[in-house]
Amino acid sequence: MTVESTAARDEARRSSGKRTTAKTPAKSAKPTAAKKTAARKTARASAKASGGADQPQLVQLLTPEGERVEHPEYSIDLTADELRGLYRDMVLTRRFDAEATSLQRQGELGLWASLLGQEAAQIGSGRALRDDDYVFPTYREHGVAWCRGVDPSNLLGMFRGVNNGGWDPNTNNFHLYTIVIGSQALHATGYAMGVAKDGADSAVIAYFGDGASSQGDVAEAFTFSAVYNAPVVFFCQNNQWAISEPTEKQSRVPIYQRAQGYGFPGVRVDGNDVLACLAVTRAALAHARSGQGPMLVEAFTYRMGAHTTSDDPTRYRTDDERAAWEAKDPILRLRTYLEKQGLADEEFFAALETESEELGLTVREKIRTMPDPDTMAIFENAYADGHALVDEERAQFAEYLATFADSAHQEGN
Amino acid sequence: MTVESTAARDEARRSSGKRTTAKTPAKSAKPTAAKKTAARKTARASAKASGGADQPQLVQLLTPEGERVEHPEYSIDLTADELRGLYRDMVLTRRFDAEATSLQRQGELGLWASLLGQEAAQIGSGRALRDDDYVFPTYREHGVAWCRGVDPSNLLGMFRGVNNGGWDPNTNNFHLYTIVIGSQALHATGYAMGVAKDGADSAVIAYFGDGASSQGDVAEAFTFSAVYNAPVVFFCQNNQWAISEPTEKQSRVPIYQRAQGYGFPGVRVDGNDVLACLAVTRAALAHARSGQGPMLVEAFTYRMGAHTTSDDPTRYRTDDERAAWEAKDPILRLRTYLEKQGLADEEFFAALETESEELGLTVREKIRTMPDPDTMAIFENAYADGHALVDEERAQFAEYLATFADSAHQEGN
Amino acid sequence: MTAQTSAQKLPLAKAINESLRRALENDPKVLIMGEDVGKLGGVFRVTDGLQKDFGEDRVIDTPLAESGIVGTAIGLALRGYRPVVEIQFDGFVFPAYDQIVTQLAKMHARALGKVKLPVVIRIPYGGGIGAVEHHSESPEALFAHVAGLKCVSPSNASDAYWMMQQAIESDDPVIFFEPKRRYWDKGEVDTSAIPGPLHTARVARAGTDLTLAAYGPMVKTCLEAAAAAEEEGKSLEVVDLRSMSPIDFDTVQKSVEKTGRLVVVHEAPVFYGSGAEIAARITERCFYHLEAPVLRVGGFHAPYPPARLEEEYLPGLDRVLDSVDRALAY
Amino acid sequence: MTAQTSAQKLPLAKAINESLRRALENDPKVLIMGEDVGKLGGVFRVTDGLQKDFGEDRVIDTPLAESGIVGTAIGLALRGYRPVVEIQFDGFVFPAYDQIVTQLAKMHARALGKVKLPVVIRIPYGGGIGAVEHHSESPEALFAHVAGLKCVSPSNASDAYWMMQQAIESDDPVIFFEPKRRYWDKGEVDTSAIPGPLHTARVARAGTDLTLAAYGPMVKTCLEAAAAAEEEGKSLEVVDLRSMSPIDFDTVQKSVEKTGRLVVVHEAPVFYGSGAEIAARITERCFYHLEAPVLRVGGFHAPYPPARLEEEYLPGLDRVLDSVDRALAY
Ligand SMILES: Cc1ncc(C[n+]2csc(CCOP(=O)(O)OP(=O)(O)O)c2C)c(N)n1
Ligand SMILES: Cc1ncc(C[n+]2csc(CCOP(=O)(O)OP(=O)(O)O)c2C)c(N)n1
Ligand SMILES: [Mg+2]
Ligand SMILES: [Mg+2]
Repeated sequence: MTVESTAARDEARRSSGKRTTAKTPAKSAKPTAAKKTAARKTARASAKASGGADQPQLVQLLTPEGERVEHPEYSIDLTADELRGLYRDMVLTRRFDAEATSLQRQGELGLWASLLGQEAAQIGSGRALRDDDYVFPTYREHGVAWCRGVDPSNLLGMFRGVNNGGWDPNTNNFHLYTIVIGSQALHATGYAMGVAKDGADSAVIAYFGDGASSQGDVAEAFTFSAVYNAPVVFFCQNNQWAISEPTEKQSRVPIYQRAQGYGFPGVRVDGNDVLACLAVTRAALAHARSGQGPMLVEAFTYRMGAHTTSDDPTRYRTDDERAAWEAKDPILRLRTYLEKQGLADEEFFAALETESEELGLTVREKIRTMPDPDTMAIFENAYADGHALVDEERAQFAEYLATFADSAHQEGN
Repeated sequence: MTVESTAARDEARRSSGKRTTAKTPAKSAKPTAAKKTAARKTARASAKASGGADQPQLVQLLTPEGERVEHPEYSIDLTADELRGLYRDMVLTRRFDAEATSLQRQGELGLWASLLGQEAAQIGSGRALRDDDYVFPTYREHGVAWCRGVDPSNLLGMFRGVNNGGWDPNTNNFHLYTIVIGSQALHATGYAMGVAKDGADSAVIAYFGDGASSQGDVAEAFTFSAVYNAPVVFFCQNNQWAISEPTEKQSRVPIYQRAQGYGFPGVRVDGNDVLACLAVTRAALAHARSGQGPMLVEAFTYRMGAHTTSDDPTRYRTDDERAAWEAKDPILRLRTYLEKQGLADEEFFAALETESEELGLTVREKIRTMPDPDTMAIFENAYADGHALVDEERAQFAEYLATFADSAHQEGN
Repeated sequence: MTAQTSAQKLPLAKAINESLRRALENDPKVLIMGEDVGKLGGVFRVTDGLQKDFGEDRVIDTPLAESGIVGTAIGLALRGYRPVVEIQFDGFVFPAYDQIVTQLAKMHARALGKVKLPVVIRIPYGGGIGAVEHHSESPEALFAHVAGLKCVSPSNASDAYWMMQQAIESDDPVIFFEPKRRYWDKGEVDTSAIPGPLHTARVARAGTDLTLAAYGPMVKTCLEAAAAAEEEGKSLEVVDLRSMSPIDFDTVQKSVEKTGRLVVVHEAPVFYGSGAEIAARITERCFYHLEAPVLRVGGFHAPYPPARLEEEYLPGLDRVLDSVDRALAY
Repeated sequence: MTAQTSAQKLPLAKAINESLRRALENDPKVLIMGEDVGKLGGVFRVTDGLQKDFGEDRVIDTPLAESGIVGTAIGLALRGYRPVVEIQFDGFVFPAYDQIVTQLAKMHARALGKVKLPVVIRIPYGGGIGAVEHHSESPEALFAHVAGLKCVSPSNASDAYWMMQQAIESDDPVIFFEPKRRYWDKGEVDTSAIPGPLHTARVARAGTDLTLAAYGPMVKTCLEAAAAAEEEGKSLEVVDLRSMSPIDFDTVQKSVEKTGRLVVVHEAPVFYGSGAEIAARITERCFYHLEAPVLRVGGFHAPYPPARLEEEYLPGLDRVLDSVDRALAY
């Protein structure tokens, strides 16, 4: 359950395993339908109030104070090793993320979209996946990428501006980052339709944000996946902000409830509780695998930082809000639990600290030596089978560039 | 409540009346939230079965056998005059529709989209509207147009190919027919946002079909109307077919349930029961008017005819199905009721028969004398403020046409 | 000669149907998707009988949502399938435009070539069938401008058959514009003939005085114009472009170097249409050969008119010949 | 002279901000809509301070759904409002494309003129700011081809101010392309000067040897090229088109009749781009004046490259001058 355990994988992960409906473990394959909430007869004024006081029950297995609690529907039983693994994943992801943020400040990256605060949602869901499952991320799923074994420095290419996605999606079954909000939900659904056609028992997971829930594409993905009963899990990280817009600008009821209207279950999980995220996502994946179709998981979390390094959140939200969420930090609560239960010692934490620093250094080193693309890369991969005009333009441009080389050459003579 | 009572209206109907939340009648303003149905854990096989046996309870006030029944949430109390008015509306609408179908067969129209079977849904909802309310139809809302007082022959223009919509939307607060599926749901929502901004207490109604419910635009309309609490009623005529596709290809649960996930009420009404459609739509409009935001009404009905005159339903559905629905005919059941209750006599029915025939003749006459548009109409109304290129092309084309006139003229000399 | 035995006279729509059938037979990864493509066989019957023979798993009636259709086709392509998507009418492709332009067109490049997107999008397009609004559009320029897409349009049954085979075999997304008003036109289709490359133009009629360039539905119109012109003693060459992206400029250039004059004909509005691209590039390539400016005949800059006006709106014989005369008058 | 007192030096983005403010003040029916346009003032701060001063009812943060934004703007326009819609970046306009093309553009004609659609769609467009994918597109041809729309793009702060006033006053839908990489360029804005008509071009620099035509961000590039060329003894005239639909061909024609040569410059891919339309039409209008074919400089037929390559991809001084030399060599 560590990045090393998966990073080296090179083969395509497409499973040839056949779907075995009967195999599904009885417990985890039985996610509950979303809590039924009567459609609220909201008067105009109250339509704006939401996301606040009357929050529905979250699935939680680890409180902000680091207490293990039980949930009637979702349970989990992890070894100390596994728990430390999750902790390590979160710490290293956060470290990598911080490194990227500072690399942006130093001009090494043009932009960075930090996942700060969302480590539990990403590691919990990411670690629920099987190798043969397939992931469709947004642009912020650095923690999920980590779980899939994608080399973290590869994630930086697009933010540095050297490419639009620097990894082979099929090596780690981790699709490219998608920037056009919501569109990947349909790709995931189509991919899942293909999985079902193949008779495989893999599942597919589509990540998106609270803002994305408003896009027609996401709704259409709900429709298609329900109608075709596609094995896809929709994982919405509700970090409560879409750049400057709070979730009330996207919905007047909790987002997980959306699923019900499309005929599949939705559940809201504490997105800062890595154990709950793991348990709920596992159940949702099992649901998909066992031929029961899609499920929506809303991980209720918080974007601790700016939307991206270009954003200035002081213009639209208060520090109080952030402070309140700091108390619910996903890493802190697992550390408290590990310490209280004696599941990790000083040595573990110290070693992890060293590993973190090393990761930071490696990433920094890699980015600094990341080569700029060759100019002629402009014309590469526009088409798989070639295109006469591209060939013509490539040749003309090469000729044009050569005139400079020539004149430089002549001047040098 | 007759077409004559509204047809003559010429002024724009925009109400200046201010919204008066308190005024709403206590009973009708209290529509119920949709019946809660636990999200179904449908296995692959059962995902395909729907729309059949396990139908949810419909709101019904008049049974197929013509019996008045009560509903705990929706009630109606109409005078004999009003009941006869509804009957007359349905009969005349059906007559007009039949006339249009036969005009198409005779080559007077290029196409016709018949509403046969959907008269109750359209007349019930159409008669629930106030003059200052605004309607956004699809291409099949001939009965609603009738209620709004749009001259029926005007509806034929676009099917004859002489225009793309032959009426002034603001004369009858009835927008043009919209062909691109689902897009009008957003126009209705925007219009309703404007109504709210104006502080008016009008409501807006958007019609669409079961097929349309899959379009992203309809989902986005749900989102926008919920977030802005816009006074709009979404009226989905589920006629169980989108051309050749049954509703199971659009949703695995009844469509009215969609609303709940967006935070507003949805209700399913017997779409062949004009009384229930009237009562439910009135309640939904009152809901909107009183500042409670959108509501979704699913009128469960049946497309008795072909999708359009171009369609051949024998390719995809059986006669049995149609036969079963003939027993639920919306006109028949009201007639039975009127007769049994002695609310209409032979004279009434005979007079209506005559009126029907006259309507048919008038429409036939009007269509036969409907002039073809002037050739230069191609260039009219492309822009409101003009466009230099259009002017240039218009002039060139006129010149070009003149060369034919000239040569004809010269030959004539 | 086996070629003889496999030749048959088919309407253009049926030729596409046969081509789809062959693709479904040859490659289990080929899928057909769209609204009403199953039992109904599509509103133009282009997919007639395919669901019956290949099952609901391969010939898929989709929900009524074009973005969803193309978006899921992309996902299926990523999984290794080769979806052939039907858009019911030209005017209904726009809800899918975002998926086509920002995802389908760019994903191969985004992935540095690591994934392929062999998706064909079939669009019955153009006017002339007396239809209501949104059923007669010619939006090809809106796709040809977009890098990452290829756009083709057959003008006859044989090309329809073979170009569809080649489009499905292509590893790039292909927008396949089907000239709906020619669906019923019959032509000889030899299913064993080896066709030339997909994106090459074809001289459909040889001539010496002026070149007419067209594709899809307008090729027939141009051939008729050439026949009419012949009676007046003018020899027109007709080039069937077949592909709007890429465009086989070499074939056009060769023709124009011979004739010295070019008129481009398409149904789409002239303003920013494909004729502009052809005019600009051929003028550059043949600057010293052109005896007249390249003229364009096409739709006006106004929404497609109601059916009773489409005869006047669409380029017909007379308008083509008028431009021919204007070009010859230089 | 009152004109003097109302003149001020403003960055282009701020000039639009001031123009929007004035429109909100003058007409209670004007609304601002978009993602993050409220408290944040837009990601480029073009709507900065407007929600604070005009309230949430007039400056509206919308759900994250572009089709919804444009679709509801249409409804608001039907109710009598004049929405000014912001699309956050060029690459995100496509989910709204269907509403723009099939509804916004056609509704006035569909209604035989009975309804008006005074909707402005603001799109910060073009590259040069080192952004990630989808943030540097130049999709203007995809809108200019569509009848029913008007498309404009200012190149400087003063035009930005006035063209926005005029776009909002127009009863037609206007796609307002804002040259995002020039947002921070300052220029004199006289808020009391009476401007010329919205869709007229402007000779930005007079010259005699060759005409450069451009709009939006490329006008500055062309002016720089003209300055550089002057040092080499070449006199280039620069026409700032300002409007891509309609195009003021008269002004271009007049210039080309004088210079005999034309190079069109835009960031968008050349293939099927606006340069094609200009080349085709000007060649027709000036056939006997042109001493060289109209040449085009623009983007390549490949997806917009990652930021580290955009300098090479985008037309810059050198590529413009290379084409100038090629045109002059004829
Ligand atoms: C179609 C589209 N519209 C607008 C944007 C610009 N944009 C980028 S991220 C973002 C907010 C997304 O919010 P959310 O979905 O909640 O995800 P988060 O950033 O919070 O993870 C916006 C508006 C975009 N990328 N795509
Ligand atoms: C965007 C779009 N796609 C496809 C079509 C073609 N089309 C016209 S009607 C129709 C079926 C509509 O079904 P439904 O919404 O149930 O309405 P009904 O016709 O049953 O009243 C289709 C697919 C269209 N008009 N618009
Ligand atoms: Mg968010
Ligand atoms: Mg239907």
